[in-house]
Formats: sequence, structure tokens, C-alpha cells
Amino acid sequence: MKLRPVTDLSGLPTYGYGPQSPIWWGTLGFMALEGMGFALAIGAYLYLYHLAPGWPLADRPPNHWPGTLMTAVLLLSAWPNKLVDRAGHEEDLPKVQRLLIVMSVIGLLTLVIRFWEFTQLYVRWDQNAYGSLLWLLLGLHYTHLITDVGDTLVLTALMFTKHARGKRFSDVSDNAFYWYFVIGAWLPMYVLIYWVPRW
Amino acid sequence: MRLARLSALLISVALAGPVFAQSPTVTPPLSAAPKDDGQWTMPAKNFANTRYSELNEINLSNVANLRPEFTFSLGVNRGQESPAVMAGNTLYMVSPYPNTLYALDLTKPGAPMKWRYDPKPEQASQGVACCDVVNRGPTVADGKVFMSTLDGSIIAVDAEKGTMIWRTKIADINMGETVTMAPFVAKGKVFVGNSGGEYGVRGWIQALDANTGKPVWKAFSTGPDKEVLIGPDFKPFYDADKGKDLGISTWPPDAWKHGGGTVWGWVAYDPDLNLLYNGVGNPGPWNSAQRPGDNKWTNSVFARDIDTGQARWAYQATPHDLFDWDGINESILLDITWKGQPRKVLVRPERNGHLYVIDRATGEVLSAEAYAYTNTTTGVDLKTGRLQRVGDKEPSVGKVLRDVCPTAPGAKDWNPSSFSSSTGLLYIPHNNLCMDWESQETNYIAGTPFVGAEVRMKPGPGGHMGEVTAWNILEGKPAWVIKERFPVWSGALSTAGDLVFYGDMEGWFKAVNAKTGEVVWQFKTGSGIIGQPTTYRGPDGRQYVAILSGVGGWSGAIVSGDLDPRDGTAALGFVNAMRDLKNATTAGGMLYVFRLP
Amino acid sequence: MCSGSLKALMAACAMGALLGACQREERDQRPSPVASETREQVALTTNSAGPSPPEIRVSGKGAKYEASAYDQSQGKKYYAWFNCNGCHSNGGGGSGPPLMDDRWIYGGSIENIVQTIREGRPNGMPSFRGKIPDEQIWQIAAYVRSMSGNTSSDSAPQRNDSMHPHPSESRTPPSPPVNGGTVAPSPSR
Amino acid sequence: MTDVAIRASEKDLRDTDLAAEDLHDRLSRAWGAKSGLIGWLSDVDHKAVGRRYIFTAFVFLALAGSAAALMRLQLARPESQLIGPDLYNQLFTMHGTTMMFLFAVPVMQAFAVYLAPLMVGTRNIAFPRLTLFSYYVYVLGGLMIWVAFLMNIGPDVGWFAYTPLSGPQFSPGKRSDIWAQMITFTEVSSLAVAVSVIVTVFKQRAPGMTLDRIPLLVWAMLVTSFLIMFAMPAVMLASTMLILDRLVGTHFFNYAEGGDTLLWQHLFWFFGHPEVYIIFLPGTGFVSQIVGTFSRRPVFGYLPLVLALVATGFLSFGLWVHHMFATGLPQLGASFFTASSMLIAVPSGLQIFCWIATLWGSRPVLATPMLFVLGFLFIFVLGGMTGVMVASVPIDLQVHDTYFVVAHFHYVLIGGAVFPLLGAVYYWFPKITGRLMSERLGKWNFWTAFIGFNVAFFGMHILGLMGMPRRVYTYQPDLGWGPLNMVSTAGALLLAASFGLFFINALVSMRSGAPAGNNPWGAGTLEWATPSPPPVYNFARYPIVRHREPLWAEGDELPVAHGLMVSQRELLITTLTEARPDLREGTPDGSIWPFIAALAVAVAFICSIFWAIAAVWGSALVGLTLIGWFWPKSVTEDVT
Amino acid sequence: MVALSLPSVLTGCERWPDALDPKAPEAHDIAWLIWTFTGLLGAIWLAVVIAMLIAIRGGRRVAPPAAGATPLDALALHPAGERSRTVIVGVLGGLTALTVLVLTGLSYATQRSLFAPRQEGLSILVTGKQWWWELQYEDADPSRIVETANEIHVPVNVPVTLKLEASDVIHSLWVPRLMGKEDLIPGRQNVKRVFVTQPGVYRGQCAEFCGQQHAHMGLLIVAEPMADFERWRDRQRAEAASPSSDEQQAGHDAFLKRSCVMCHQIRGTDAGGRSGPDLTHVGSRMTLAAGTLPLTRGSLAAWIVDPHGVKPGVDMPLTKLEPDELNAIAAYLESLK
Repeated sequence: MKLRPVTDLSGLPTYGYGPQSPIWWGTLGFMALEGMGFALAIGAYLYLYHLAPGWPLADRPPNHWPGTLMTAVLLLSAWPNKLVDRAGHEEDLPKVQRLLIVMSVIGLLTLVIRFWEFTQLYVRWDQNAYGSLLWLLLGLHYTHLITDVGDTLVLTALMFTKHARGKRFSDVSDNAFYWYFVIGAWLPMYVLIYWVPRW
Repeated sequence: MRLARLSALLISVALAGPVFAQSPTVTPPLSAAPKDDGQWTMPAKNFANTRYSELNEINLSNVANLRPEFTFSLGVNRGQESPAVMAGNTLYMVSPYPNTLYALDLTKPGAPMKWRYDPKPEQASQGVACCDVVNRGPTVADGKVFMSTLDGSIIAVDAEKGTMIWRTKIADINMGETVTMAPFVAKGKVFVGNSGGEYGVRGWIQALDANTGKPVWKAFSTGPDKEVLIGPDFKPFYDADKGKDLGISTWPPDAWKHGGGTVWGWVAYDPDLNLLYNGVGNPGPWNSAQRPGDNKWTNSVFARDIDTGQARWAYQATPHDLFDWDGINESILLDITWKGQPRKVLVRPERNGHLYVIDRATGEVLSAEAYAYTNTTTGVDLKTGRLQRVGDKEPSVGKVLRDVCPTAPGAKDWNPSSFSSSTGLLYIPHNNLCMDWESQETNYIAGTPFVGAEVRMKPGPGGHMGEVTAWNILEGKPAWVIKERFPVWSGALSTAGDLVFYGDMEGWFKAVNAKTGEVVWQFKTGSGIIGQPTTYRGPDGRQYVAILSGVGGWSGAIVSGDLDPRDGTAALGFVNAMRDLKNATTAGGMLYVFRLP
Repeated sequence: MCSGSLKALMAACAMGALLGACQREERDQRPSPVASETREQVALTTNSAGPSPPEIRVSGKGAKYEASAYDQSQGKKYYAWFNCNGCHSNGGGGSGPPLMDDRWIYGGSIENIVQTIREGRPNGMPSFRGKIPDEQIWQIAAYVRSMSGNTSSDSAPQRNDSMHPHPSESRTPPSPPVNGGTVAPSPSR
Repeated sequence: MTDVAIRASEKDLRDTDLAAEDLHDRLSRAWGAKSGLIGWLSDVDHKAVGRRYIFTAFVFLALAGSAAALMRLQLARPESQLIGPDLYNQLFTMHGTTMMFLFAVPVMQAFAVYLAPLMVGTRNIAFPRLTLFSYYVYVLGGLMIWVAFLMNIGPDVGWFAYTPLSGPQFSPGKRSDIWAQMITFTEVSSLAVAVSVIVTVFKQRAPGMTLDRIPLLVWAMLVTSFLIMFAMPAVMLASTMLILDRLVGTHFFNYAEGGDTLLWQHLFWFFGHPEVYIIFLPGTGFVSQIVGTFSRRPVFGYLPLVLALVATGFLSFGLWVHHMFATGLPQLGASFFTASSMLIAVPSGLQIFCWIATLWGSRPVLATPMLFVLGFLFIFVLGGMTGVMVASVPIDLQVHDTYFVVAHFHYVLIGGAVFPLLGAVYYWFPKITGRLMSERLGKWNFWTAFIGFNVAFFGMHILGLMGMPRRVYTYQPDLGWGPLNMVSTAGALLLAASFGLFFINALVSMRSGAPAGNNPWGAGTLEWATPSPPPVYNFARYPIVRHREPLWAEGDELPVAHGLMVSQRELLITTLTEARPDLREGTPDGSIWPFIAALAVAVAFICSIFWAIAAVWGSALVGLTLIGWFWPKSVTEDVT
Repeated sequence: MVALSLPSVLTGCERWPDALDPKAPEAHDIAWLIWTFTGLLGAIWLAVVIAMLIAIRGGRRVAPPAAGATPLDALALHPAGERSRTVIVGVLGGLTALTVLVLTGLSYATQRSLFAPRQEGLSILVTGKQWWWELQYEDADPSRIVETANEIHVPVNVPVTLKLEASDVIHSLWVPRLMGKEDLIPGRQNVKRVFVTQPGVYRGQCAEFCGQQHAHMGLLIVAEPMADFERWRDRQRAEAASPSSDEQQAGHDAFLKRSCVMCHQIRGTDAGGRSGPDLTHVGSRMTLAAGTLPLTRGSLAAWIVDPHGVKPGVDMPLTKLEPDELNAIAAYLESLK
């Protein structure tokens, strides 16, 4: 079969941001399926809640302060996250570096808070299904926190090397995109874990 | 809900505290509780079970000086539930298995051992004792000391010489039967029942001739009327207790044969009415799904003709028991004025959490107020006598039912309360526990436990596990409440010195102001206390107070049996609540006797 | 050929992790010879007259049961069916001594436990001779060993679908029997 | 400086002016895999991965089929002593599990990995390393469960693993853990591939391939990938809960402690029913392609077919309860699921009608692929009919969990997926290997499969109505089920022989089949525009699409685009709906890290069965390998 | 359909289970529905296959040459042909929807009648266990409760409520000639109503995979006239018959002495186990080991001596018994009518 060139593509850019970039779509895909996982876990919680004659199946609901702190930190982190996203778009390396360090610190802070949260649930995972659910929900979200914080740390390190150019800025923006998901996924869980049993 | 109830309780405590109209309308019948002679010959002091002494040498003003006069080791580090019983110039007590009977000579300084009698019960009997190898003490009457052994013998011992007069074997450990109760002696007969409600036994109470040990009559708690000794004289007050052979027809076929209904607690006797009152224990197995029906006559109280054993009336406090609420607690005989009418009543703090005031002539329930936190029942319908259950607090096989209050040991277990004639209050040592319960199908295998439930106990509302409640019977509410960290498993003793004595499971022996509940004196003994305090006038004319220290029993099994605190279901679920007890006390077995200097 | 080497690599890896699987998963329901009673000659004490420790002769049958998840799970079932839990609860004890700790009045080896079940013990343990077939006694004994974490954690039973008494046998840290580890003298034990 | 500049310009060389041979050489160098074992393991070419994927899936098919044959032998006679219950239960579990998780879904995804980039006209799949990683994870998961089976740790609780039977109390040992962990393996793999396929279809379509020019098979794969994305998390969550229940004592399914037995079934069937469509929809895609090609006209009703795919995808999430009619759910709810289950017959029916309308009067070429499609119509429609029956609550109560249902879903799955799949193999085999499969053997293959299948499974409908439940390892002689079972076993053996023929045909043809040329069937889609087998870079130049069947529409000359780099791997990224060229983005070279990461994942998953703590250090290990994976090795990776 | 009149060891004349040989209104309704669906859907299937065969008329055996060439056929499609196809496919699609609607309606109507609340008659608690059925005939008067296993006696023409529970894993009760399935789920109670109109013995089986011996978890439903049923129930309520011969007495003693006593109940003796089936009236049952063996003295002995030969994996252990003990126990159990 003969090929008849009709279009020249040599002028196209080699990377893009947001929906232009396949990585963004890939991230979105993973968010969708992880979001589905969260939704189903939340569904499982509500299902067992609905079946149980009393709730929570513990002497008292978990201490909400660590969770509230977590929520506050995550919500506040949306701002630097937005800045780092914008700096990525602007390909402003020093700014990206600074903000990534901020985000790394915030990330590490959330890991610590989450650890504290586990200790304040007042129920063990092997005590009853309620405890199991709490640990599962927190654990599910914890894995996402760890993953994204790990990603942020590696990216931060990367942005201080010679690799800090071109497409890496798009990665910064995708990383910021994922962090929104981590924040967004947490909010319903926060309500579920800390406030539904107090209803 | 819980909070509201609790605060109501607290407020009533605060309000009722200072009000002590000495109530002349509540007194024990003189025939059952004769004037105090300074002795303490039977565990509950008298036929009316008042556990009240008129001695008042030790009183509010001087109790702070109370100090130990002598001690005596029983040589067995298991739960000491025996009282120190005093008759003549001798102090008697029975150790837990191996049930050694000790007699101490009070006439000599330091009360040296006068004699000991070792009944040598079968070793294997320890295997069929559900809740520690306890013994609830001897009874002295007519120059004889009567005692029971774990393996089911009743023994009469010469009170002076310590020699055996007769010994009758009445229980078979191979069928799971043991005897732990103190023999009750009245009208020339010894009354005793079996233990083993957790082993699928069929409960009974027997009368033995006090002189020969020969059986006089035996009344089963389940089965045909003939064997329950229900005859033409039987006139129960409520319709639910009327009918033929209810001991069979309220059970699935043949289930009554292993249906429990043991008689292992307290017996009372009213000489005027010539009636003997005995409570009946829980049905077996605990798993209520295996025994649909009312399960008569478990958890009931019987009034029987003391001579023939024929039942006069019966009342089932907890039909179709769901949570091991034995009905063996003490009946305290009192004469009261109820709604303007003089009534002869018996007062029962039941395990189901209600304090029953029952007309002891007819079996009519006059009132049944909750004296402890309960979320499983809402009271008693006085028209039908029926306990009103909370619908969703019903266990099912294979599913954990959460937050059941009171628990399997009940709002109050066997540990006897005390009625003070001087304050008119009833002092109830009891529990504040809740539990999670799961029924399980269980096999009846003769000689092994027949329980069918997994239990996990925990502190009740407020986080404490024990309470001592001073109860105003006429008003149907508490005068004051003391909270204790651990369940109060010791009996109470009240005296004319306006004092109430009891011990806690950490080992503190306490005297409190009978009117206010204020702790006025306490002494730390060597081990947790689950015994029955007694008081007597010694040969020297002084007032003494005696208590056995030695933790154990069901609640203390974690220490006395050295159970593993990791398993919350151990000791039928009590370990879950008692995990800390191992850090608070160790096993012991020591008599402490106190006197003013 | 390359996928072959890959598979060989993986197989080796899996072999390592799954070692002992055959024993653990064995489900031998028809013991042979049928329900014959083994003779285990084990002492109850480490003390022995003369300089050497007590002579012990065991059939060696115990190893099979201690390695088998199926046998221990059956043992757990029979432990409840035959009312062992009535006295020993879920291992914490009650009227009987605890089984999940390291103190063994009558010896903590599986042979000791088999003998305890079969012959009974004087302070209340009934004899189940003739009432429980030999195979089932071994299964129960293996389960009892698992309660104190003395069988391997991947063959020990997991939690039951019932009330949670404590972390399951498979998660119980091992407490090997302590020599002479009976409780402080107490006539009842 | 100039040296660098020259090298830079060399690096920046575009394909614009290169001659065909030079272009081929340079592209082959840029896109080729490294040599040696490491190179082989590192190869991220979607065709290499796809080939291995397909091959592996067929290995699992053979294994699972052998398990089925053994089961049929056991069932041939009543109270047969051939296989005891212990082994039989492992066998039927392995059969179902392998067929569903290790064959049916992976083989469809494997075809997607191989075909989707070719059919949308791109040079590699999106996220090729992730796809390679997925493949390894899948292989390792499959290996684990089969090695475990050989070591007598095969799961024995059914492919559905209902709690509490699969739970900690009733499944001692590690058998259920192996099953649950295998699920995790395959789901990780499936999900990652699904994302890759979706992004490939979304962002890498050849310029001009607007949404209404996407081949029907690609649509099917896209919808399937979405189904996977939303269905598989359910079973992953469920299997995670199960293994947590078993290993660390959680109580998700412990009704005594507040869990629930049916929670498992809800989660499992929320996945399990879409699963059927995950398997079946690619089958319809195959059918559409084959029908179009062999009837030599565009498939009738492109839009209804696409809408039917999408509708089926949506509806498939509303049916899961029809697996649970006997669990005592509220009746009104149950009848809702009856309605939705039957409703799915409408899009399915529409598809059938469109295909028949396409064939009508076209004098189709009855080559082997076409025969399998006809077999598909015969069998699948019958399976669909019994499907309507089991959707009815009353009928389901009678036939649920009996051999009637066994017959039904084998008609649906073998008819709806395996027959089209075999047709697809015959159809694309020349593209993949460059050689045609034997038509003679193919016809034998078809007829033995068709007859063997119907003999094996038709009688099962009657057995079910006679009262024979599923998953029984034997039955008593006086029940009268013997004769039909014997017949069924005979059919099963014939079917097995037919698969033997298929494998022989494939193996022989791979070496000595007739050379195929670019487009042996005269098909119209892009994958036939490149040589067979396609070169590593797929297309020398990006094709430009102006028609649904570009090869039919464009005649001899294919319009293409140029201007991409030749020294590095570069992909053309286009816009989502219009497929307008948007970016020239780099795509990764081969890498050994996906393999290492997959090994780390396997170590973490397998070890955590035995030591729960391994989940922690295993994850750390996986994390390390991922850092190794993503850390850029060269500057070029940054630029591209 | 295949002729099914196969001999039965139990009744000799009964045909074996068949969903299309209903003996109760529920099964009858379902059978009718199955036939309706089969008829309608079979016709549709046939039509599709015929249409398919017509569509491929004149099919070519080999592909025409000229790979890559524009297929003429593609262009040969006339707009008119396209339009008529659209209409036909559209109409067929509509008809499919209509069929689906009709079938849904039929199904729902039947479902309504199946689950219509009926007056309470007899209530039986059925507990599924690995791998047998425990039965408890409930009664407001507890002393009239009857416990038995694996053989559900019901009166004909009386609504019977089966309360279904499970104590270990999920089971499913299915008696094809009487009713569809209903699962027995641990932690839940399902209710199934059955109304048998014809006396007879109907075989049922566990229909949910429940472990190793799922295949041998059968049961019988014995439907009999009310008077016979009442007689049966009175007999079941009684204590076990006392041994009437030396051999039976020996069997009785051996039963209590050996491991039998650990799991089985014989009311009237000290055997009170509930892990295994209640044997108080085992001799009156038709089958043994949950519908696996016909109950004869020989099969009793065979089952006791080697349960794993019959049901490998069953929880009943191999018990070492002397031969005369075995015979005596079998004789004793057989005598427990």
C-alpha cells in the first residue's frame, strides 16, 4: 500500500498539560477506579451500619480531633497545591522547588497525623466489623497518602537534579492533580468515620 | 437515656442522703430474727437473712480505732466465700476445696485452733465447680456444725470435739453436681440444694434430719409436680404459675431433665407461717434457644411447708431466662406496712436487677423496682407478675448481642445484702456490669459444662463495676450509692452502731456510715475480699468483726485460677472485665478479726 | 525458552514460600490403622532419678498433627463440640486452667496433652478414653498446642465466625511450655 | 559544541524526507527491543506483550480445560471413585477461577493490547511499561495459583468463594488465601491494562479517527475497559476484606461481630455480573469485525451497535442481584432486578439483528472465522434465551445453582466469547504471525467444537431440571442422572479434542502456514495496512483516517502524516473527540524495572499470605522498585 | 424429555425429582412458567437461527481475490435496502423489548403468587449444617416441639412455613418437585412457604456449595394426610423406645459408652449431643447420612464403621468398635422407631 503524506506534524509540542497529556488521563483513570474502591468501601460501611442494631459497635465513637486536624491540613494544603500546579504550568523551577518542599512537609505531616488517628479510634480492627471498617477506610486512604507523598518526595528530589525540565513540569502538575483527589476522597470518609457515629 | 438514668440516681442520692425517718413500719419478724444474743451461728445471721447485729460497741464514733486482733490462715488460696461463724466460744469457718472446717478457740489469746475437720472431698469434684471451688460456710445448731463439701456430702460435726456425727452423700459429681451452699438448719432439719446449673444437672433442694442425716424430703426444681412437691396446697398468686406439671410442659420434650434449676443460694424460714423459702437457679443451658418455654421452675422462689416440702406458692421472677439470672439470691423476711396494710413480705434483690417485695404468705409481688442499671427489662407487670423484656435485647444463636445489662452474674450475685433495723435500709452489695452475649449450640455430655454462650463482660455506665446501694424499701429508691472499681462480691453486714461493713476485691475491708455511705474506716487485707463479714460478742464481752480475705469466686477466678487475661471469654466472660484484677491483688486465704483497742 | 526460565525462577520462589504446604494442607480423613490408640511414654517432670533426664518414647505422630491446618481446625471444632470450652474457655481457662499460656501442670508436649485428654487428670479433668476416638484426641491436642502459639502460625486456626475472644491462634505469639512452670503451689492445681 | 549540535540535529532527525528503507532502519533501531534475556524481559512493544499475553492466556485455557475434562470424567458415572471430593472441589474451583480470571478476561485484554494500537493507528500502547508490568503480575499470579494447586494448596471454595465457607473458620490452611491473593494479582493487572487501553483509545487515535470512525472492536474494548475499571475494584475490595478476615482477624464477613455474610455476595456480584460482559463485549467486537470483513460490507447499524455496547455496559451494573434471588432479599427489589436483567436482552438482540442484517444477502465468505461467528450466533442466542429464563425470579428459584445454570452460562460464555475468540484467532493469526492457519483443520476444529459443545452442554439443561445441583462431586445412582452425564462427558471429550486440533493448527501454521500478506481477508481497518507481522513501530508513518473502513475507502493510497522523530520513540497524541494532532510525546523505551517491580509485587503478595507483616515490608520493596522504574535514566527521557 | 421412571430404593414407585413434575402449587406455577418461557424463547431462537441460515445463503467457500481492494459489495448496498433493513431491525428491536416486557410481566405475576402471604400453618425451623439438616417443629407449647433430622414430614394441603437458618456456612434448600430454592444463611433467617397437595416422598438437596460433602446433603419431604402426620408427630415427640432385646440393650450401653454419646441425642437416655443429628427416632427414618443411604441395619453398620467411606470429610469420626458392639449399636438404632 502506498503512503501519501498529507500532513506535517513536526511543529507539535512534545509535552502538554492537563487533558492534553495522556498521563493526566491515566491519572484520571486511576482516580476513577480508586474512587470506585473508596465508594464501595463507604458503601460497605453504610451497609453494615444499616444492618447493625446499634452503632458504633464500640464504647464510644473515635476521637474526632486527629481527623479534624487532618481535614484542616488537607484543605489548607489545597492552596500550596494550587500554587505548585500553577508554577508547574509556568515552568518556574525555583518556585516549583520551594512549593514542592512545602508540599512534601505537609505530606509528611499528614502521615504523622494519620498515625495518630489510628491510635484514637478506640477500637481495634479485630474487635468487630465496625473496627475492621474503620481501619480499612483509614488504611485505604493511608495508602493513597503514602503513595502520593512518596511520589511528591521523589519528584521534589528530581526537581533538584538535572532532570528538572520539560516534561517534569507536567509531572509536577499531574502530581498536584492527584493530591486534589487525595483531599477529595478524604472528605466523605471524614464525615463517615467521625460524624456518622455521633449522629 | 443512660446518662439521664444515672443522673437521676445521683440526684436521688443527694436528696435522700440526709433524710432518715427511722421507719418503724419495716421490721424483720421476731420469730425469724430473734433478739441478738451476740452470737452469729449461721451465715445470714438468722432465719430472716437480715445480716444485722444489734451490737453497737463499735459505732460511728469509735470505728476509726478499729484494729486487727488476730488473723488465721486457712491454707487454701482460693476464693473465700465462707463467713466466720461464731457459736459458744468458738469461731468456725470452712475453707474452699478441700473444705477443711476450722474451729478457733476464742477464749484464748490469739484464738488458737481448737480442732480441724478434714472431710477429704473427691479431688475430681474441682472439675465440675463452675465458678471457683468455693464454700459458703458452716452453720451451727444444737451443738453440731453442719457443712457441705464440694463433692456433695453434708456433714454434721460435733461442735466441741470436731468429730463427725454423720455424713450423707447427696450429689453425684459424675453428673456435674456439686454443693457449695451453706446448709440451712431449722426445725431439726438441714436444708441443702445442689450446684451445677452450668453442667446440665437437674436442681433440687433436700431436707435431711439434723440428727441422723437421713433424707426427709426432696423437691426437684423441674419435672412433674410429684417430684417438685407440688400438691393440692399449691396456690400460686399468678396465673402463669398455675397449671399441671408446668415443670415439664414449659420445656421442650425431656429438656427439663438437664434443665438446671439448682438451689445453691439462700434459704429463709418463717416460723410463724411454717414456710421455708428457697430461690431456684438458672435453667440450663444458658443458650435460651435450646429451651423454648418458660422453663419452670427455674429462677423462681418457692414457699414450702418446712415439714413436708410441699409447695405453698411459687413465683417465677425470670421466666425463660436469657442471661443466667439465677433466682438464688437471699430472701429477707420483713414485716411492713404497705399502702396502709400490714404485710408479711420477703424482699429479694434479684439478679435481673429488680428488688422484689413479695407477700410471703401469698406470693403476690407488691413492687419490683430496678436497683441497678438495666437495659434489658422495663420492670414487672404487677398484674401478671411477668417480667417485661426489652424487645431487641434477645440473644440469638451465632450473633453477638451487645451491651446487655445486667450481666450473667446479675445485677447482684449470691453475696448477701443486709437489712438494718436501725436505719430501715437494705444494704445491697452489687455489680455494675454490662456484657456482650452470643448464644451457641451446645451438647449435653454428662459431667461436662452445659452452657452454650460466649460472654464478654465490661463495666457498666460510669465505668465502675461495683456498687453498694442503700435501698429504701418503702420508697423504692436508693438512699445512697457507693461506687467501687471492681464488682462488690462480698456480703454486707450492718450493725446497730450505724455501720455497714463490706470488702472490696482489692482487699480493703471497709466500714461506712449506714446513713450516708461515707467511708469511716478501712483496712487493707492481704487479698481481695469476697467473703461475708460477721460480728459477734466475744467471750470477753467485746464486739468483734470478722472477715475472710482471699479473692476468687466467679469474679475473682482470674486471680484464684490464674486465668489468662488475654481471653476475654474466660471464666464465662468475667475475665474481660477483670483483666486488671491481677495487678490489684493476689490469691489468699486469711481470716481477719477486728476489735476496738 | 525464556518464559521457561522465568517460570522456573518463579516456581523456585513459590516453592520456598509454600514449603511444608503438603503437610499443612493434607486432609487425611481415614486414619490407618483405624483409630488405634498410640502409646506415648512421656514423663510429667524433667526430674529423674539418676543423672539422666526421664526417658521418653513417643510415636512421633504429633508432628503430623501439629503441622496440619486441617487437623487443627477439626480439633478446634471438636474442642467446642466436646465442651472443652466449658472449662477452658477459648484458652483463657475458667474452672479449668488456661491453655494459651506457657504453664503446663501435666506437661505441654502434644503427647502430654493427648494423655491428659485420654486419661484425665486428678484435679477435675475428666477422662475421655473411649469417648473420643484417638484421631480426634490428637486433633484436639494439636489445637490445644496452637492456642499457645506452639504450632506454626500458618497452620494454626484462624478466627471463628463468632464472638471475638482474643486474636486467633494463628496470631498468638508462641509461648513454649516452661519447664516446671506450674503456678505457685496451690492444692487445687 | 558543533559536535553536540550535529548530534542534536541527528537526534532531532524527522521522518519527513527519509526514504522508506532508511526510515524502516531508523525506526527499527529506535523502537526495537534490546537483545538478550534482559532485553526480552524488558520489551515494551505492545505486540510482544500482546503475543505473550495471548499465549499465556491460552496456556491457562488448556490447564482449566484439563481440569474440566477431569471433572467430566469423575461425573460420567454415579458414585465414581475416580476423584475424591477434596480434589474435585479444588478442580472445579481452579476451572472456574482460571477460566474467569486467568483466561477469559486476560485473553480479551491481551487482544486489546495487541490490536487496539494497531486498529487506532498508533505505534505503541499508552503506558507500555505499565502494560508490561501488568502482564508479569498476571503471569506471576497465575503461576502462583497453579503451583499452589500442584502442591495441594489449590483453593477449594469455588470461583465465587462465598463466605463463610471461604472464610477463616471453614477454610483452614492457605487455600482461600491463595485464591484471594490471586484475585488481587489479576485485578491489579486488569485494571492497569484497562487504563492503558482507555488512554490509548482516547488520546492516541490516528488523526481523523473521530469517535464515529472508531472500529467496533475498539469500541467494545473501550467499553470493556470501563467496565473493568468500575467493576473490578469491587472484587478487589472483597478479596482484600476476605484475606484480612483470614489473616489479621477482621470481621467484615463475621455476622456474629457485626459483619455480614451477604456483604461478600453483594461485592462479588457487583463485580461478577459486569465480569460476564467484560468477557462477552470483546466477543461482540470480534464478531462485528469478522462479519463486516466476510460479508464484505460495512457492518449494518454502526450507531445502534455502539449504543448497544454502551447500554450493555451501563445495564450490567444493575443486574448483580439476580445471582442472589435465593438469598431471601426483599421481593420488590428482586423483581426490579428481573426487569433490568431481561432488559439487557434488548441491546443484545439489537446486535444480533444488526449482524444478521449485515450478512443478509451478502453471500458471505464462509471461512473458518466466519464459521465460528455463525456458531456463536447459534449457541449464544440459545444461551441468551436461557439467560432470560434465569432472570425470572420464579424460574431462577428452580434452576439456580443447578446444571441448568451451568449449561446456560457455558452457552453464553463459550458461545458468546470463546467461539468469537477462536474466530478472532483464525482471523488475526495471519496478522500476528504472518501466516494463515489451515482452513481444513479449521473446519474440523469448528465442527468438532460445535458438536462437542452442544453434546456436552445441552443435556445439562435437562439435568438441572431433573434436580442435579452444581458443584457436586458425585451423585447417587438411583437419581437417574447417569445417562445424561455420560453423554455430556463424551461431548466434553470431543470438545477437548477440538481444542487439541486448534492448538495443533496454531502451532503447525505458525511454522508452515501459507504466508498471509498485509491483508489476506480484504478487511477495511487499519491493522491490515501494515505488513504481517507488523514491524516494531507498527506504522512507518501515521495514517490519516477519513472513513470508518479506511482501507476500503482509500483504495491503494493511504494518506499519512510525517514530521515525527526517528531516533527516539515518539507517539502522536490527538484530541479526545476529533482526533486532531495535539502533541508529539515520547514513549518509554524497554525497561527491566516492570519485571523487577512485578517480582517485588509477587514477593509482597505471596509472602503476606504467610506473614501478614510482609504486606508492610513488601510494599516498601515495591516502592523501591517503582522509584527505580520512574527515575529518569537519561536526559532524553526528559525531553521526549 | 428423558424417561425418568427409575427405581427408587425408598418408595419403589415414585419418580425422581424433576422441576417439571410438580407436586405443589409453587412448583406447578414455576413449571408452567418454564414451559411458557421455553416455548416462546425456543421459537425466537429458532427464528434467529433460520434467519441466520437464510442470511448466509450463497455463502462463498473461499475469499475472493484482491486483498486490499475496495469490496464491491460494500458499495453495492442500495439506500433502499439500507432503509428497509433499518425498519426491519428497528421493528425487531421493538418486538424484543415487547417480548421482554411480556415475559417480565408473566414472571412478576408468578412471583407475586409465590410470595403471596399465606396463613400460618405448621412452622418448622430448618437449620443447615455441614452436611445435614436439623429440623425443629415449632409449637407454642414447648413440650410439643419435635426435633429430628433430614426428613421433613408435612401434612398435605396445609400451608407449612419453613424457617431457614444455618449454623456454619450457607446452604440452600431445594425440593424440585415442590419448590424453588431458598438459601440458609448464617446470621439470618429466611422463610419459605410450602404447600404440598399430593402425598408422597419428595427428594430435596442442598443447592449451595457448602464444602466437601455438598454432594451428599440430601433430604426427604414426606407429605402425608393430616391424620398420618399427627400420628407421626406424636410418635416423634415421645422418648426413645427402651431396648427390647439383649442385643438392643447392649447397643444402648455401647452407644452411651462410646463416642456416639458425645454428639448425638437420644431423648430418654443420657445422650444429649446436638452436634450430630438427633437419633431418638432414627429407626423411623427412610434414609441415613442426609439422604445418602437407605436406612437398613446393614447400612447403619456400614455408616458407623466407616463414615468416611460413604462421605469423605464428614465430621463423624471413625470409631473403633468391636464387631458385636457395632452390630448391637446398629440393632439398637434400628429399633428406635
